[in-house]
Amino acid sequence: MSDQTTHSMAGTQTPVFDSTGKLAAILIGVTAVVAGVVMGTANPFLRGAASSQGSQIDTLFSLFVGIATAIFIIVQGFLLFSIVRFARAPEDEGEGAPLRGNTKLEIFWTAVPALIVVFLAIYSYRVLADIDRPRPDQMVIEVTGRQFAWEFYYPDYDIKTAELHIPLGRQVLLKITSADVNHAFWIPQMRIKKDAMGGKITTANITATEPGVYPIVCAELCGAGHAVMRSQAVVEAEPTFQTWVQAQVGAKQRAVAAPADPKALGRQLYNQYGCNACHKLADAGAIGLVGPALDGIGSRAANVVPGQSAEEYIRTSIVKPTAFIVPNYQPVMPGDYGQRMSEADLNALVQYLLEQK
Amino acid sequence: MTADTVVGTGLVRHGGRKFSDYLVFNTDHKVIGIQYLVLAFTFFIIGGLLAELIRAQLAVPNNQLVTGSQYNLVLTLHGTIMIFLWIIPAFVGAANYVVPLMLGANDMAFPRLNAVSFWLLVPGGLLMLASFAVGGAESGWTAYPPLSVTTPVGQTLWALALQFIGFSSIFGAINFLVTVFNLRAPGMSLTRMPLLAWAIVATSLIIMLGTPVLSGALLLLILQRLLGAQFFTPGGGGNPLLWQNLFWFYSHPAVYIMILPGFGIISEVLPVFARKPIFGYKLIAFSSMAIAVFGFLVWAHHMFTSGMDPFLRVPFMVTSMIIAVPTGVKIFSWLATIWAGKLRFTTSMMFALAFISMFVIGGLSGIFLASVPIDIHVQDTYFVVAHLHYVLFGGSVMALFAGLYLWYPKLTGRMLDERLGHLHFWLTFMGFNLTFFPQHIAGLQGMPRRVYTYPPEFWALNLISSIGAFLMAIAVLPFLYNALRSLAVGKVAGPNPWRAFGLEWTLSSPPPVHNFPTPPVVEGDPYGYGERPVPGTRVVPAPGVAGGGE
Amino acid sequence: MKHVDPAKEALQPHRYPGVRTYLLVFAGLALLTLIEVAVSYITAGIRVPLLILLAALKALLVILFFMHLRYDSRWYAFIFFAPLVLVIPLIWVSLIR
Amino acid sequence: MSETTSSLTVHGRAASATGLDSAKLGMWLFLATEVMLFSAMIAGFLDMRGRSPADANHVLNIPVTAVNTFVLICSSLTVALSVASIEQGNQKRLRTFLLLTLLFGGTFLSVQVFEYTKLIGSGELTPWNSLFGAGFFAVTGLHGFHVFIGLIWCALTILWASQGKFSAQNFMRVEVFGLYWHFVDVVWIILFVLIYLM
Ligand code: HEA
Ligand code: HEA
Ligand code: HEC
Ligand code: CUA
Ligand SMILES: [Cu+2]
Repeated sequence: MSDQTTHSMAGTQTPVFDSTGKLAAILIGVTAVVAGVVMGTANPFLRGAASSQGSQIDTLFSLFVGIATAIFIIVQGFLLFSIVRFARAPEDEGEGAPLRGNTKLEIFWTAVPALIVVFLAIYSYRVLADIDRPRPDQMVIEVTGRQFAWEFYYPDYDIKTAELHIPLGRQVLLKITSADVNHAFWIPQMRIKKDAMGGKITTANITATEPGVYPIVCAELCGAGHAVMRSQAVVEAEPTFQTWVQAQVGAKQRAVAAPADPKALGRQLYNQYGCNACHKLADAGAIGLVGPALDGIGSRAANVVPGQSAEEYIRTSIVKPTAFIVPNYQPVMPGDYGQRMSEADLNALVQYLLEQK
Repeated sequence: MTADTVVGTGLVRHGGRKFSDYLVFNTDHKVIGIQYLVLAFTFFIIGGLLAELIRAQLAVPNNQLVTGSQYNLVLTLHGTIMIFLWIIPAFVGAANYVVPLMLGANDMAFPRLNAVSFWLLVPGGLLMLASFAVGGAESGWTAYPPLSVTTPVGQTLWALALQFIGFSSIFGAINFLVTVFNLRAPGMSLTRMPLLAWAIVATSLIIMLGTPVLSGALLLLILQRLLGAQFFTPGGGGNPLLWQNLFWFYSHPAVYIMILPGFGIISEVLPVFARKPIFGYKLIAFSSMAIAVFGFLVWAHHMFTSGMDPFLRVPFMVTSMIIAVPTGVKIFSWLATIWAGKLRFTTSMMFALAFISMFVIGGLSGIFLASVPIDIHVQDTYFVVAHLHYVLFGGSVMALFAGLYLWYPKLTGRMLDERLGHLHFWLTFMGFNLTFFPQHIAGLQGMPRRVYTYPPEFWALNLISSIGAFLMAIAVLPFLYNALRSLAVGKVAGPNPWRAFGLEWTLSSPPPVHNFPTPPVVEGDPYGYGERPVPGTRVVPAPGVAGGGE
Repeated sequence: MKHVDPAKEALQPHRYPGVRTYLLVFAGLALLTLIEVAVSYITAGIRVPLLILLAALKALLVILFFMHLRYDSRWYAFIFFAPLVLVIPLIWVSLIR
Repeated sequence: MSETTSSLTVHGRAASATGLDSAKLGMWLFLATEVMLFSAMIAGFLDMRGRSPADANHVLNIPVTAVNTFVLICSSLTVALSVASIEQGNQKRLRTFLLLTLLFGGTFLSVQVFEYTKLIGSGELTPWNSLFGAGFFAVTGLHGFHVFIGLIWCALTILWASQGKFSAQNFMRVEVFGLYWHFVDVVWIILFVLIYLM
């Protein structure tokens, strides 16, 4: 190596911070600020929240989008500028400027992100405290997740449903739990999500601000039917909500007294026990995909298992699903319907399915 | 240089190595390094094919390609394989090969333990494949109980596989730490160490302190599954959150296990192709250690929507956001490193530059996630999937490729074809953004993760994503072809094809079996571009400019 | 048998404690165990902190004397005790309901 | 156990840039990982303990376990003495003390196995009938497994000792084994209080 110590280290030395570099730095800075403000204000990604908590989260999110856009532009801007400006000329075998550091610069880019981050944390904390704050007129709804359906219980009215109805503008306190594995209750349009866990009650506040029908989604992997564990939230004005409540209460009383319309009762049970989560059935408006579609089950049930009548087959399929596994399907149907259903409900459901010709 | 390199037709012999040496228990760190890399890459392809299956199923709504439980199995194995059998072992393999060379050591501190670490990975990988074959590991790579105690027997094999992989990691980490501390060549002071060595120290510390906690959690999971102990199930009085705490106590630091070596590699690649010293050496080294320490104090940011005590969310939000500071220091130092350099856009450099660009997107979405109110909305959605691929693919995988293109000549004695390299790069880069950028939006608009089907409104975003995934798979082909073909017909590299500093480049390519016959002389850190001449290379004097020299 | 390199000799300061110290430590450990069992029958509130203190004392005796941490390089002590800093948040957070 | 570069110079170069012995450094690093493992298990155990009735550990036999704890402490002493012996180059006492260690360690483990069979056999405490039982068997079982590994290691060390592999200048393997053994003792010291006495 000693014979090579004499040659030069650099070809044409690259200027470290000339006027072009300065201009670029200023341009990148200005673009970053402008783009940050524009993106933060416009926020094309998340808008139109249907709850007051959601609106606050969206505002916070917009702030993050603005700051992230600015940082993004700064990094990509300097990267691109360097790529264009400092590309090596093909014949240039020299070295770049031997810069090893700059204390002021390094303090600067340690301190500024630190400040930004502290600001973001404080702002986030305030939003969090706000969306967690209970209002005195809260209405409590108990939510239970189970593989693979949601169940809602209104303690004020003693009614149980498979669909969530909430009055517009009134804060609702959801008390969420699970009957089996973990689930997560999520209404995307309201930006609210909370895990459902067995042996534990978690809570979330929702104040709906827009009437409408919004999907309820399970967001925690809970087994084969996780993707179809969905329901919906209906937001309606207080009077409409009260009418709905009365209808539910009435339906419940009628069902106890005498089953009025067996078909309607069947539909209700089908959705109440979460069959809809897994079995498509046009008559009940169900779209589940986990199990076989039950359209026409009444006509084919007699021919599935030799020696079993249609009624026996359907009843066994519900009470002891593993007795016969339909080809190409997984044995994931819950095995505890026998315990969970009253004899009357079971009979009504079997009759209802037998009608599906 | 020593004439270990056998040049001629066919393969460049690896410093006197036979092909069969790579198939058996061998204690040479260079052999073990390549064993790791080949095994890991095999699993990358397996994990990648599983990903393609995921994207095929999700290309259209209501697709019937796989069932719900098959889908869960595929996504669990995809996540687990990519993390535990691709990224982690691939980095270990690369470091195994180059770090002892960079330090001027003749091998790792415990050569036999090193081989044991590798060979523990083999049963781990086989058990993982077995769990796929029998089915049942269907609860995601995070394996939350109670679901993970109700799933069929494959879940137990999955947990056992992770135990093996964990032991492999722990022994490897101890080995790296002792190697870096004790086997440095004379003159190689701590501040002359390559930054990759610093990164490996930080990584090994995390593995050492984190992985045992995962082992403990897995032990409990296995005992619950086999003995019916009720650790995690509320029915028996147990606590599902216990698993989440133990799992994330390991698995958040584990994401830094998967990125710190990448940071180290980038710090090696940029100076070589920018022809400049690394900017801010000490702060980069220090920030790796800071990330290692802080990384242990943020784990509950994965549990913001769980049943954890709500007041804990705030401290964990703050610590999570603080990680942006040391990470930002690295990003800005790298930008300063290429500033005023003489950039050569080799494939290695392209991947390194893309790393900076893509990792920042993933890091920024991480900051969104760290904010509790935002996370309440996006947790367990495709926004998280987008985040994790931007940091893991845009970060870790890009860094790995940058390193592979840099050191391939050292490992094999042959150059890779640069045209194919650029093809690989551009296909990957485009496919990657096409696949994962739309997922941010899908998540924000209401698409949860780990679903085998979705409402039709998300069709467009998912179709783009699936097309991108298809491009990414195609991108792997030129790389595979290039890597295999160049073994035989690539241009002979010579000891130092990139005119780089670093002790590894003072040896023949591939290096002799015993690395350094005489202890190397360490003149300074390996970033002296423009300050000292690169040993063993001839620099054409350029007219009219006074140079440094020694 | 490998020939022992003199350079390696220098690595090992042979300043370990003698048999007498070991026996004293042993006696201390035995005594503390007795005290622990006695304390475990107390019902007052200080029982738990007292027990933890006694256990920590015993552990320290073993670590400092039997494991020579008192006589060896500070690095070993750092390696061994530093993880305990992480253990505190781990246990604390796991126990919060 | 494996031959480490620490017990010799590497290709004519001093083995250590820090002056610390590689094998010993490696062992301490390994013990740090064990600290984390047992801490995780203890965190889990304390959680389960908190969810169990306050008197869940009343089925455990304190006097017997106290004696067993004493036995393990004895084994720690003998290991320490075996290191002290070889430090003086006394091969015979090295072997004697290691054998005593094997004996004490074996006794400890036997008593533990006996306790297990009794608890499970009588159904008083099993891993599946109570949360406390689950935690108890997981944590003490993991510790017992460590004792078991220690016994094998101890037997190997005795074998090496009888082959004359150690001397007053070269006994790092004995010392490293000792570190492991003492650590397992330390773990028990903690567990005894947490599980049996609290
Ligand atoms: C390589 C792996 C890797 C890396 C490096 C990171 C880095 C980060 N991650 Fe990520 N993360 C994952 C892998 C990784 N993550 C994975 C796999 C998951 C999903 C797990 C699962 O399956 O559930 C996940 C999930 C995840 C979550 C949970 C989401 C949820 O489930 O709800 C959170 C929440 O806080 C988070 C945060 C962060 C943060 C704050 C960082 C930070 O370290 C990022 C820091 C970097 C930057 C910020 C960019 C550079 C900095 C600057 C340019 C300076 C200026 C910047 C500012 C001032 C902001 N991550
Ligand atoms: C380093 C980690 C890593 C990497 C590299 C990848 C790579 C990819 N990942 Fe994945 N991914 C994870 C880690 C990773 N992933 C994790 C941790 C999860 C979470 C899991 C969970 O929720 O539990 C996840 C989840 C995940 C999901 C979400 C699933 C869900 O939630 O439902 C999706 C969906 O699109 C996806 C897609 C992809 C794609 C398209 C790639 C592509 O990059 C793949 C590129 C393709 C190839 C590499 C194929 C190459 C093969 C060939 C070309 C064939 C050649 C053939 C022969 C030689 C025989 N990944
Ligand atoms: C977890 C999802 C799931 C839920 C919830 C579920 N099932 Fe099923 N069901 C399945 C699957 C999967 C099969 C096919 C495999 C089998 O036979 O077990 C099936 C099969 C059946 C069959 C036989 C279908 C045929 O085509 O032969 C009937 C009838 C049935 N279910 C009725 C019901 C009823 C009624 C309910 C609600 C009380 C219900 N299921 C709830 C998943 C579910
Ligand atoms: Cu319930 Cu997912
Ligand atoms: Cu994390």
